[in-house]
Amino acid sequence: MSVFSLLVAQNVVFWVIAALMVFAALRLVTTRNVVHAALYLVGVLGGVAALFLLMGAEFVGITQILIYIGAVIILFLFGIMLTRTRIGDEEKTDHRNRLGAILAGLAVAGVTIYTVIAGFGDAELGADTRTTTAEVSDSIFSQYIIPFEAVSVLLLAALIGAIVVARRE
Amino acid sequence: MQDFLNGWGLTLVTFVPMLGALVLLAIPKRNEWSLKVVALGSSLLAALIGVFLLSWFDTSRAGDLQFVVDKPWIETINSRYIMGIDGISLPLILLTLLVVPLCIVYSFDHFPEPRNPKSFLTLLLILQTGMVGTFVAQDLILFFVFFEIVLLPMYFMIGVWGGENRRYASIKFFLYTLFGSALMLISFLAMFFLADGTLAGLDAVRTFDMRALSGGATAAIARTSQVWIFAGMFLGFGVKVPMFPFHTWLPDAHTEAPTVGSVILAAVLLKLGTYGFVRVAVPMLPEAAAAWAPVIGLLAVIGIIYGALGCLAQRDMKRLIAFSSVAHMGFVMLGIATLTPFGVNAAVFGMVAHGLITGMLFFLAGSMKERYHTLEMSRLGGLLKQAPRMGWMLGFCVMASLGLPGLAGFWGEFPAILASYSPAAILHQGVFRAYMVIAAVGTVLAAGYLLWMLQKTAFGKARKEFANSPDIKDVKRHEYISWAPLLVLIVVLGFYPRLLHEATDPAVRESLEVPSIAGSAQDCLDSDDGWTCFDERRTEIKQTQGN
Amino acid sequence: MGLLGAFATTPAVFAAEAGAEVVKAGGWFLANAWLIPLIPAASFLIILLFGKRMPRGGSEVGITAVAASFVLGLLTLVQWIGAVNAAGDAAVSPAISKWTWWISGGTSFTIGTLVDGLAVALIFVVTLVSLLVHIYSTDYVAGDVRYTHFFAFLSLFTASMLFFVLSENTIQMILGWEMVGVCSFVLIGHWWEEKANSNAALKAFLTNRVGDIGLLIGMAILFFAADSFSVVKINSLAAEGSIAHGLLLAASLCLMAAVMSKSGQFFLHTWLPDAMAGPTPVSALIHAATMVVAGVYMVARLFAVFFEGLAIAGSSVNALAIMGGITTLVGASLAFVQTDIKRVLAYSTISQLGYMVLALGVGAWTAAVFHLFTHAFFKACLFLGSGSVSHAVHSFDMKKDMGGLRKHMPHTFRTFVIASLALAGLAPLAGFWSKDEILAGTGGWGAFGGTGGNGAYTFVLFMAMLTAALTAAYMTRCVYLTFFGTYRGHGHPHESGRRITVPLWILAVFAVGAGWTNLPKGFQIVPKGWREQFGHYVEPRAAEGFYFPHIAHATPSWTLAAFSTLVVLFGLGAAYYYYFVKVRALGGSATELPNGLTSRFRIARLGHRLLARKYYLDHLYTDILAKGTAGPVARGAYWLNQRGIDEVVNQAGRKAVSAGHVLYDKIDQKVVDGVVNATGRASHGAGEEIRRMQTGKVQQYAGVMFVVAALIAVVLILVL
Amino acid sequence: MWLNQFLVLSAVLFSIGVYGVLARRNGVLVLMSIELILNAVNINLVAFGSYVQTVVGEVFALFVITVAAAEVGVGLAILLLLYRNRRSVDIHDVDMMKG
Repeated sequence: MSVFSLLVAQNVVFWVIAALMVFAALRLVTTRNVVHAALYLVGVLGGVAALFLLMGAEFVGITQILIYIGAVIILFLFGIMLTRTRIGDEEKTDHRNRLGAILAGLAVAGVTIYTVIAGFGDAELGADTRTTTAEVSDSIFSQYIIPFEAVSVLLLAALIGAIVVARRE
Repeated sequence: MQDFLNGWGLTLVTFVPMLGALVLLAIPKRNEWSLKVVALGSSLLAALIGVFLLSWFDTSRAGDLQFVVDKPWIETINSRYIMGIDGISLPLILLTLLVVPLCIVYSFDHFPEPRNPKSFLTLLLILQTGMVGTFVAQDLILFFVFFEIVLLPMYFMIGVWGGENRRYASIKFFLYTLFGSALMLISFLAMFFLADGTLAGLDAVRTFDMRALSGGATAAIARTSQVWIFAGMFLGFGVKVPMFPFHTWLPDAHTEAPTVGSVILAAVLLKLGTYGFVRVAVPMLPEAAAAWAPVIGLLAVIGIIYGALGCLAQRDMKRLIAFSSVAHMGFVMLGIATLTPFGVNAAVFGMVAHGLITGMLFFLAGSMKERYHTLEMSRLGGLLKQAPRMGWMLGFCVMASLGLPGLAGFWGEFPAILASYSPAAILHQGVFRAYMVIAAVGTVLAAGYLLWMLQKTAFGKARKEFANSPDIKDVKRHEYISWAPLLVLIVVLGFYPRLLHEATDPAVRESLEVPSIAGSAQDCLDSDDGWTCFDERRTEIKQTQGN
Repeated sequence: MGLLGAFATTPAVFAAEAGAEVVKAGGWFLANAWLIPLIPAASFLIILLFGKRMPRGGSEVGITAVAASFVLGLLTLVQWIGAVNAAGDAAVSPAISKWTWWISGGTSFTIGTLVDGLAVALIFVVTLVSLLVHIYSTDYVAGDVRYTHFFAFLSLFTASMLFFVLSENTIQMILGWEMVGVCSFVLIGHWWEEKANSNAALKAFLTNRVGDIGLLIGMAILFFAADSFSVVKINSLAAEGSIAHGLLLAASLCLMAAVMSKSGQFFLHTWLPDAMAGPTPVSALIHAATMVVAGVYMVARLFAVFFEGLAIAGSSVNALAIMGGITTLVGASLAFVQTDIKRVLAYSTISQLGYMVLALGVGAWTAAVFHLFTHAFFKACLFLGSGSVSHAVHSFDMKKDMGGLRKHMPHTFRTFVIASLALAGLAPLAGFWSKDEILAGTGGWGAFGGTGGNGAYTFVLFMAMLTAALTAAYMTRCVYLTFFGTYRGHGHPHESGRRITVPLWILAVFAVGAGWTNLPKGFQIVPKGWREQFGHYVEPRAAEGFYFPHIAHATPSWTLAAFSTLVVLFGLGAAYYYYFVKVRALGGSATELPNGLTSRFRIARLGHRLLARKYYLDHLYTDILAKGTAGPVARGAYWLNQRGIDEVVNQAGRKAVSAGHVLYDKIDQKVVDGVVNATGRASHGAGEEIRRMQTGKVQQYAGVMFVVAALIAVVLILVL
Repeated sequence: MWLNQFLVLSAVLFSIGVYGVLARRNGVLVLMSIELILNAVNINLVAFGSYVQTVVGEVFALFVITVAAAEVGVGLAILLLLYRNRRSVDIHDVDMMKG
């Protein structure tokens, strides 16, 4: 199997995943069913995880699956249930006038897409972009130890904050 | 000692007030006396350290940065902790170090409602750190941080201790200046990406180092880009100055702010904008400055006339003084717009003079409000009868403000007019001469509104409603203490302008020099065919870059 | 080198271009003339700080200081005369001491003194009149609430005026110019409790500020043209033609605006009569003898600029001469209709200032300075005399409260009459000599057999002659109304004390004798050494590369002198006939003829019947000349003055205020501010506007944020 | 593989997220859209990290994931509180910040 064909295979995988992600994302922001939306979100997040793996970032990909699909989505589902949002189609999920939102979205899309195309028109990823978990952990626990600690404190604060906010009197 | 001078001296001056503020936070609210003493002490300490440090300032090389400290700070964006002062920052730092203690003395026993001395003094001290920091910072990010630190204390000062319309005024002040500084930050970033630090002798290409950026690192940027970048800074600094038509926050902020807030706003805060022009915008982008100069000049003279006419329409004394700031800062901007050392010198002088004089006028207005409980000019009158010393001081400040020779105001105003007769050669002479005439007309209007104000408030007999008011007393002790230095300085600078020019002149010339491997910007500004000169300079630099 | 090292440089006595014919004037007093203004300045501070605690309220300090300055000035004068004598026929360069004051952008500003004949003459006038006014004031303002303050500012004024006179460079001139303006403001408004007084003070200051525009711009032009602020440098460059004529013209026109306001020239003169709201000694010192001549002095100082800029030589008309000519006529005719004695004198001052400017305009430099010199004495005497009168009758109104005072106030009366005759220009009093030299200087008198002059300014000569007649007439009227007839006021007037009469007499002596310092060349009765002494010591000899232009001198002629005397006598006689004969015949308390001008004028309009009248001359003199001038013409002119020019001034002020209102209310508050608060007009006050902007809808904020971020990105893309 | 593939995809997802944040009224859906935006950013981080051959991009992505988790936790807690007080999670009704 030549490197070239590997690249082609990778590309095919990429485009399939990308198409699925865009579809899921679009449905996510248009569907009226909140639970469906959560499921579409699972699709997008899974796609992102796949992309990470495709780019050789295995640890991040796994973490993505664990944290997002394992925890965040569950959190969302709990949220949906606790707030007793109607499971099933709902009338008032969107604003009546979405033109502004569409324009804003298009504006952002236009600018960012133009920028990346103009900026990295023919940049290619290297053949071997894999990074091992060991490299990541080395980096986190040496160079980025302080941000790491900060994030830990942040998580703790968020935990306490969420409890305090949501606690019944 | 060397360590103090060239190491942590400036840092100490900048952050001592901040430390004072932290100490204040630890003192309980009810210990008012210790709160005041600590606040006054820390601002005085900063002033003392500052004066001690600056007494080592070498005026014979006032054009160079002195007391430089240069330490790594945010390495990822190559932003460094650089501080240092030259002859332009020197007078402004001294002004700040002087005004803040005076303000604390002034409010020592009368904090504006709703009192709360703890928060008031804390904010004042944070404000001082921000102001001094802005004047000493030599790295754009550091500069920006200090520039923004100033905003919040002032916002609260107006919003909490202000007059009736304080919420409106404070929000307007905040949004206006924030808007300006957002654009300014973008300009800084753009310059970061476009400039080439190696041209100014740095190792890194991208840099926020102000010394490098005003030392030729920007010379290779295309003219269009320069003009756009300048536009961002123009808005950022122009709002702060404030230049017509970005001035509308000023009268509101001044009218509503407590006396001390107004004084600091007039004496120092407005100077941040003009200082930005002199320190950042013009030396870093001399070419764009030349392109913008006619616009700046135009807005400046419009501001002069417009501010003066605005003054004539006021009924409130404080608002009138506020509007007069628009006119006075117009002279400062006109000086800068000429792009000649002479004009910029005038501008720097104008900044200091305006700080002293208008600050003093706001003090007086505040004290009058305390006595009369109104500043409605149609209700005032006879101040000279009821409080003769105060009336005299008002008359004196009015004379100083209208640019009387022999007092500080004149040396900001007249040289600016003189300079616009012959601006840098690259600029259109006729246009600037027209500006000169308009500015000269502005001096008449200035005399008009100021004397009118004086007549309304000080001359004549005391009004019936205030004739027997027990509140109306002559100047009190704390007022003497806080005013005397300003009054003395107005006279001293008026008679002895050299005191300031000794320091500013070399620095101003240095700042306009902007050297590069292909000749200095000053040469291009001074040449009749300046644009071609700039183009050739750029081409030459690009060639060396290519190699 | 520290911040405080400015005066470390030693004063250098400056030498002008060392040509063969130029010698340097030296001497301690000439080099240290800076002491002369410094002493009164110190006195100002002392009086201000300690005056109230002194036994005489600070006046003693003021008098001592001015006396010291006077003595120093005299010594300087003596030394200058010595220097000129020593030089023989060579030109004497002025003694200049200067120090670098400050440096900005490579331009150094100096401060120093320039002493030459002109400066010395002015110092003499200023210190002498100031000293007499100081002495006079100790009586005049005795018991005033702000006695100390009054003397403090008299001192400051004296200092500023001397500083101005000794200016070495144009910056110093501007400084002095403004300082005297402020002192004038403060002293006019001395009794600021009355609105009218503070209004007058404001008007004076603002009108002067208008002229200052011209001063600032003119000086700026000169600075860049000569690349120097130095008076000598500017003058020499202008005189040798190194500065483009266009620039000189522009500069001199701009400076003329300044002269117009400071020296009360038509049409910025209206502040001067109002300035009479100030105490009388102030009027005498500031608004007659010294400050108002600052404009004249400036023209004389920078004469090369004007001489070349306006092309005075070889022309027959120029802006300066016309301005002076119109002013002198307007002032003289307006003096007729005043009932306030000080206003008569104020208009007279305007008229005489016009005379001086006219003289400068025709290039009669020495004559102008000489007239400035003599005028200071007799006009100060007149003002102080009027003050003495008002001190006695507590009023300035000639028609209501005066009359018949010659018996009650003999000293005042005599000095007043002497000064009036001097002003009218009767030989051999001071005014005659100076006025006559001006007339001669116009060079427009070919018919009288004179020679010389810079051009043929015939029209100007005509105006000057007319003014001479008018001057004689209105002063006669003034003297009659004040001192003759019967007393119409209240109480019993009595002569003022000696502190008032002694200065009056001293001034009267000068009003007689000051003219003898410059007897004309053709005046053969006196020995040669007595002739043209003033001109000899004051006027710089023109030399190559020198700071003075080559002006042509006129030779006075007996015919012209005789004719001008006739003109004066004619004016005097007409007025005398009208007042002393016709009006007096109606009784001591009459002030004007009762049968009004309207009936007479109808007759005059009918024309032919006029010839048949018995009193043909009477009609001519009284109705058409005296009354006609005092009546419709002067009234019309006065109306024009008050309603026209003055109204323009007032209206300009009012319009500026209303423009300010429109701008502020309509544009600033609505448009400019509105753009900021664009989200909606305020319905519940301004606070509501911002409130509306804050909808509180998080998503709207977010939307705005995204859009703005995108826009900023677009800008960045475009820039980078 | 082109770097741009990832970047453009990320930009598209980001914009869709922006649309969602602005157009949705249901608070839970808004939070989901925010997740979308954060993930788009993560793609960028990792893609650039691979492009310049460094591990930093991944490290930052990890941080972002962590912060996102915290954000969802707090955000849902706020929504819960809101629901308890107002019986609705409609963001349109939330204008307590109105001055």
